[in-house]
Amino acid sequence: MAESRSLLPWPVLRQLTSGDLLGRGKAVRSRRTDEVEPRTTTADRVARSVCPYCAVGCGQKIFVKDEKIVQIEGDPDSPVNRGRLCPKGSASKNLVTSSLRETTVKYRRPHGTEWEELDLTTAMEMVADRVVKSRRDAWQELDEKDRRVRRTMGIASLGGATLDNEENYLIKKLFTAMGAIQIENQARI
Amino acid sequence: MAEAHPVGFQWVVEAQQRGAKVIHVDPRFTRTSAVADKHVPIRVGSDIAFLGGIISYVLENGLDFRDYVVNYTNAATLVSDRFEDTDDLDGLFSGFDPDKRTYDPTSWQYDVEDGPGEQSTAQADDSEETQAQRESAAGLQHEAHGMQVEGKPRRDETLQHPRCVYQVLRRHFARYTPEMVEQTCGVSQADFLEVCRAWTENSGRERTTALVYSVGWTQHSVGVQYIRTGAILQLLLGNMGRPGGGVMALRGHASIQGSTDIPTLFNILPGYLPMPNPDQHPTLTDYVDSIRNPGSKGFWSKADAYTVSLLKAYWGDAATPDNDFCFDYLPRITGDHGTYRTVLDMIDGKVSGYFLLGQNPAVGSAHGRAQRLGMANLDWLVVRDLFEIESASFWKDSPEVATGEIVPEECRTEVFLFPAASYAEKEGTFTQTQRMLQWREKAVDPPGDCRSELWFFYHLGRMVRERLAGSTDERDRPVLDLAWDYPVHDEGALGTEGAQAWGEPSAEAVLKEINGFDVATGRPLSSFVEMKADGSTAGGCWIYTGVFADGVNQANRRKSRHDQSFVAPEWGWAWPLNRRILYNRASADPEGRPWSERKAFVWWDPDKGEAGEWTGHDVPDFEKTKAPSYRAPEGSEGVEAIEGVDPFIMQGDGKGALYAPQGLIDGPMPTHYEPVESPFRNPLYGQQANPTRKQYRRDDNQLNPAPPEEHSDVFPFVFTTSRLTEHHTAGGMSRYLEHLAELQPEMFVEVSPALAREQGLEHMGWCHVVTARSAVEGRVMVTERLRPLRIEGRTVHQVWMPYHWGGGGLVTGDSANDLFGISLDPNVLIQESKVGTCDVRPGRRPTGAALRELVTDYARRAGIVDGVHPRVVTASADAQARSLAAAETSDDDQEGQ
Amino acid sequence: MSGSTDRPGSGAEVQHGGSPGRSRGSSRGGDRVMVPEADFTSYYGRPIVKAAPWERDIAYYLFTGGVAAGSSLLAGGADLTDRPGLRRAGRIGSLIALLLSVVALVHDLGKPSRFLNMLRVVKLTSPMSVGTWILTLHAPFAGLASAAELVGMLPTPWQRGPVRLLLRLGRPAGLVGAVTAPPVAAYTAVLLSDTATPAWHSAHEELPFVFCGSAAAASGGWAMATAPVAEAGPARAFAVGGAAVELLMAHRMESSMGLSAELMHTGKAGTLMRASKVLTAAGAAGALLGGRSRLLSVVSGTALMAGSLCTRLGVYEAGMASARDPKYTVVPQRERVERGEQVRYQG
Amino acid sequence: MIGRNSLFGPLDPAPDAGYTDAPKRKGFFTDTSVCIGCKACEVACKEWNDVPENLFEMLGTSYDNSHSLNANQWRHVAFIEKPASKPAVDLGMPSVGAPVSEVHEDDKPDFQWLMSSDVCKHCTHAACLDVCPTGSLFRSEFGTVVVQDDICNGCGYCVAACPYGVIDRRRGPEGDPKVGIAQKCTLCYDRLTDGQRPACAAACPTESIQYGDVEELRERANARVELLHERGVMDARLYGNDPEDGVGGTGAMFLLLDEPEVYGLPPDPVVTTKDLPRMFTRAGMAGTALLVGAALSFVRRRP
Repeated sequence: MAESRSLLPWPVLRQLTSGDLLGRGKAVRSRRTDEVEPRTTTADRVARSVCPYCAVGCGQKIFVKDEKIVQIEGDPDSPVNRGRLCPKGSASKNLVTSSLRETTVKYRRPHGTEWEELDLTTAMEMVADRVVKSRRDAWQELDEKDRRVRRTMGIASLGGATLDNEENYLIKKLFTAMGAIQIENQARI
Repeated sequence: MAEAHPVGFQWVVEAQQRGAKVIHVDPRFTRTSAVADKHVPIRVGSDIAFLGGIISYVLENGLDFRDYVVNYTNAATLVSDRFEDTDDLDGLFSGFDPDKRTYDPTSWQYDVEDGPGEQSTAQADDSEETQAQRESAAGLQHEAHGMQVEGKPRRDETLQHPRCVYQVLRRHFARYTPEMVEQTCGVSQADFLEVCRAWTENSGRERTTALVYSVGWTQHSVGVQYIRTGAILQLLLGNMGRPGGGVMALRGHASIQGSTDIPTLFNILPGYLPMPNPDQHPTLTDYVDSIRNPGSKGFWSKADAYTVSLLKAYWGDAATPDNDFCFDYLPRITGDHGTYRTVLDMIDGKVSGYFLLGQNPAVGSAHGRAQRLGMANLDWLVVRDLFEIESASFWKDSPEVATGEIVPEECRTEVFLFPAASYAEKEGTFTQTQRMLQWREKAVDPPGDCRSELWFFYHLGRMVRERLAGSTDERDRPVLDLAWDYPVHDEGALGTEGAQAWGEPSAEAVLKEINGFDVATGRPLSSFVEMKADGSTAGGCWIYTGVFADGVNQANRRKSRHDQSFVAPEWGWAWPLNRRILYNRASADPEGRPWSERKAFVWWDPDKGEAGEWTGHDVPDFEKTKAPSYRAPEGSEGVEAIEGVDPFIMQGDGKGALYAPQGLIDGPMPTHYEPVESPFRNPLYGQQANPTRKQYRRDDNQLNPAPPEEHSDVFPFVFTTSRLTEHHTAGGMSRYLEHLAELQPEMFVEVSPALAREQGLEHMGWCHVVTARSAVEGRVMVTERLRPLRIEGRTVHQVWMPYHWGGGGLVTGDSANDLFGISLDPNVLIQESKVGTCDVRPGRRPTGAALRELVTDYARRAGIVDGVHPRVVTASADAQARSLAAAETSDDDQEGQ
Repeated sequence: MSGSTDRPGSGAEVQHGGSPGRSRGSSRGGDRVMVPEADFTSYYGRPIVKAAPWERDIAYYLFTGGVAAGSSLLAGGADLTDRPGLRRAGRIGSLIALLLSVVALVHDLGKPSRFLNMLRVVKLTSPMSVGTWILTLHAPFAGLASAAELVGMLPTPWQRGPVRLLLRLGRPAGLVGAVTAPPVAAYTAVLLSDTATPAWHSAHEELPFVFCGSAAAASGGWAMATAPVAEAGPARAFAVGGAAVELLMAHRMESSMGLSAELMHTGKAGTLMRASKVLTAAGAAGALLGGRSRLLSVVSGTALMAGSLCTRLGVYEAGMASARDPKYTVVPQRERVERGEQVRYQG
Repeated sequence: MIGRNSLFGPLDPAPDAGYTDAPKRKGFFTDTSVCIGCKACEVACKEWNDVPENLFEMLGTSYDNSHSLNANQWRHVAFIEKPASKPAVDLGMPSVGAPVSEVHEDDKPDFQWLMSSDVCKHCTHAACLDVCPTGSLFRSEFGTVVVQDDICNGCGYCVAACPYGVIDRRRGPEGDPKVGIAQKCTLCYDRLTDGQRPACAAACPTESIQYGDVEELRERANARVELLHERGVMDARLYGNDPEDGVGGTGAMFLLLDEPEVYGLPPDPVVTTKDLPRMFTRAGMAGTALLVGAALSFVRRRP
């Protein structure tokens, strides 16, 4: 605040001395008001990112303070959106800091009626076992017309349009190597 | 566009302020219409009639951009005399095999100099092959491979010859008169002609018109032909490859473009290389030749280099010349393995495990009930998402649990819900709708056990390889020989024991592999031209080569827009080779001069470089030093065959395709077919809907009856769904957020005041919408933004619904996608989920088992009987016979659906 | 964790944002809520200005403030004219009214713990700030006088030491209290009028007189009811004078209120205003005629107080109703615009 | 100091509030002719200022489920569906005729969907600020009007004083730290102190919300309304740009396409402080009358 802060504790005195007799501005400011700073200034760092919602690809700046995301807004340098965002892009902080986000693995046993907790290691082991088993059980060296196909019809996958190219690359590479061909994503719905 | 891509819409508003006229053609008055200069309400599913009418207006009045059309499109090329059009064959093109419901495109081919009819096999596939192509959504590949044209097709530059494409097109659309458009689309002739005038007066040397569509346009049984019609019109008016022109697709997900370039799709490999199938691709050579079709022009000629580089990237040192670079390791597809086929297989119990990676089919895909019943019959399901989406909790709170069709205690599916890292908690690239890759920096670590897909699949692959380590079984070689050792960082950063401690694989390392590198030195390639077929280079996706040029992550460039041109080439990186407008050679005339100063974009500078170079505001989408005057030597092929006046360098003839002799399964030219579910008989000819569409004729996928079948009046209204600005696709990333959910808190159904009065619907009361699949309820929003239309002398009411709701999140409601059945576009197997017929009734829908009774009662009244499915081919028998006569193939092929 | 959490406020009329829930206007079935009545346009019938968030406590404070002010005046006068009974009634009335006033004011605050922030500034443009300082001036003295009165009633042996000092201060404090009482009665009218609430704002010419009259009537009524009949003459006169002023000025106020005047005759406000007229008139008549009888004094005194309370509540309800219905904001302003007489700075 | 126009009339509010070297007055110009009703402003505002949920209920009033500006809604996008046959100006008065556009009947769009993002007006003469008894509402050095929520004791006076019905006392939801306190748009005062643009203006996709110096915005508004008139949009008019209007002109001005009340805005708002001197005078007279009356009551006759 360019103006210097008066030392008088009682605003009424400041009204008399600071040319703000009606107590409209300079005289009535609280200390907190004088020392206010935006989160975008007090942030530790800024990550340059891209909005996860539609395919326009609006540039975003993610402000981080004490390892927590404190603000996400448009990137003014981006030629795509010139710092602007739509309601969904503007709600990105609400998305990543939502209290409804899942943070632990949940497991539903066959015929179960409730979720159960599962630690990450066990879950990964269980999925790896099932992948190997399902792959083998539904393996087709030859199809019904005796054509060599070397594939498994036991594993299917859906998803990719919200994922990164690098992720899609590994997914396609791994599934193809395993012979899983029923691989699809939102591009076809 | 203002609804689902508001920030992209800033450029439309800016253009409007500079005097541009914005026309919005949409069944419903949306937020785009609110700001547009003109809103043209149109009947859902009649877009080809509308655009065909404009094409006819252009051709009848000779308003096409003649220099552009003659030089840059195949307008002058002559078509074989054996081609017969839909007007003569009651809605079919020539060469239709009614049993296999596909075309033999031989009769569509160009009239090539070495005598008509003797097209080489490479050029034409027989109807069995096209049936295989429908099954494997080959259109997606052909579209990118371009047509294969061998030999010199005859041309008539004066465009007078009756068999030149220009005249074939004119005759084809001759019946699309303003009256026909008014009768079919419900658009008044005045409005229609105003659009025609605006479009044509704003195209040519000095001005360009842009055609923008949202991806809903592709969700029709004739979706690909919708886009073809738009492309033909833009080619005729010379708007392709030029600034302010073109056809812009607005995609709904951040990286849908990326997920087809580096496809998690069943029918293609990265870079649009087709997944091999046993019949056409027994060996690597057959595979490569099927793509590049020797003799044709275009950049596909280097398909061998692209394929070998991919195989080297997949299997590294194991891929050697003598084992065809592990070509045999690739699994083969043998038909339709699309998501809808897989879901129906799940219902039949044929699928064991299912991964859902940031997708929510329980409410996001068509025929929600089938999706959920399919998931209920799996061995195991892995869902990776930010929230507990409906696809994860179907077993306890899906509509089918309410109707009793899924009983939790009896549902055997084992479900794993893995928490996923959000976009801000992992680094990597999206590919935006304008083919631009943008790298995202990681802001913070993911919370708790949330991890990225990169982490999950890298470690899953590692664990699977460990489990198969000792195997001597031949089938496990591809997994064990896989090049799968990526550098991992941040070990132990997110946890100390077990999987929590596993590190994150380096996304940059993966992007480098995608970019491609020299195997010996590891030097990143800077263009796909550098790719070799001898195994000396590796590259995960040839069209992305250059994203890591000079070892720099070009996708992470963020030079401020203030410091560069309006094309902003130094922000992110666009494939191919950072060209921002494809085919931008077409922005210059045949001599390489800009069509006009105002619209200059890329042009030939004779004194640049040794003998002149292409230059301009964008990276030229053309060989830099190939002069406009260059003509291909006799018998040349591939890149060398592309002449100085061939801007469309991916096409087999280097020209824009007004007429596509092959590559499209449902015809060389778009023609009006009614949607699969329509209250109207096709006004043009006997063939009611797309004869080559993909159908799944099953009792759990019955369709509403459409003329000529009876009882189509049981579902008298036309309905469509689309997006609200406040929500995102099926709601998985918006219904769980207070700040978005409170903006649109309840599922609603928009009806016109006239329909409200007719059906007794009360504003803000409840109504339910019924189809042969299900019934969904919503609050009634009576609004004048929807208006009844006069079609063929009858009034038709159109109903609109958002499809963002489901059982989970802060705001819940029924999912509109439950209403649609599954019938697919033949070229790319995308479902028709933007148009259907329905009934609308006041009050809330019945709950529990009563819901199924309501739907069954409707099916009964609509004459829907198990085991019986309406005819697909409704053209006259005589027409079918004459069309079949033009087909080359013998008739002993087996029955195919 | 079940998918959907129960949303607070879902279906509830009240918005967390504060203003009263969606006013649907008269939405007819099938027809949208666009233009509720034919005679003016609004945004789905929603309010344009916001009704004050004050609960009824503020209306009660208007009444108790009036009684406190009037009682101080009567007590002061009685002290000067040696009417101990009337003085005691006045001072006690002033004390009770002041205590009730403070309770009502603090209770209505959104953040009662920050009550003292009222003394942070002197805002001449804020009637509430001016009023706070008036009360800060008046209350201690009136309180002191009342304390003196109470102490005076104690058995004599207790009246030693500081208590005697208090007794001596009783008179001067009471006089200062009396002199500072009128602003207490008058400022509350300015407090209501200095808002965008159509009824209150348009009545700013006459409201101070209505409130002062009402204060006189109420405090007179209190004194008539509690003071010995013999000494209550001035109270009766005060009450009758006040009642007369109140009734007269209330009538004239309606003519300057424009469209909002209709609210004084309809709905809750209308009932209250009618009741206040009846009660005040009856009370005044009782004061005029039955000066002798104890019972009549009590009855008419109570009637006068009840009438004053109804006036305050009636004015409160009229104001709230005039804010909630956009008609009272739009129609007068639109008419000004149509006549080309928008309020513009004349230099 | 109490200047000549301190209570009414054109005024530069920051110097009037005691700032010696105040920067240029900042404000909004909202051009509703390019508003696409996307509500990015509503969301960006809530994200930056942690404004909690408001209603969570479908209101059936076109796409507006936010109801109105209030303590939990500092930006509010209005949606008005104007049917084809808009009834003639319906004030029941022999209207002089609102500016009926001369554009030929069928050129006028047959159906209009008006959208406008409403916000606190940051008036030159701010009734809320004037009536605030604790000095919580203050004039910032940028000429904007801001609530100091560490001072406000929730007296609610500002709520009744605002001629536009913007500010309100927050009632919920449970556990929100600012329940009971007056809340409204602060024009992102904290961002302004560091030279940044308010969150809503930064987000607005079509720059319907423009932030800048009020003088410069007034010129831009005039130019824009003239351009629209040239293009036949005769219904375009400015709102709040006139420093001589009832509130001395507003810091947030608008270009509307219909009468203000169609958007829920008052047609001729006046700051209540304009009549305050008159009110105090009348109160003084009434008080004096009371005093005299009391005196007379004692004088007139001995009981």
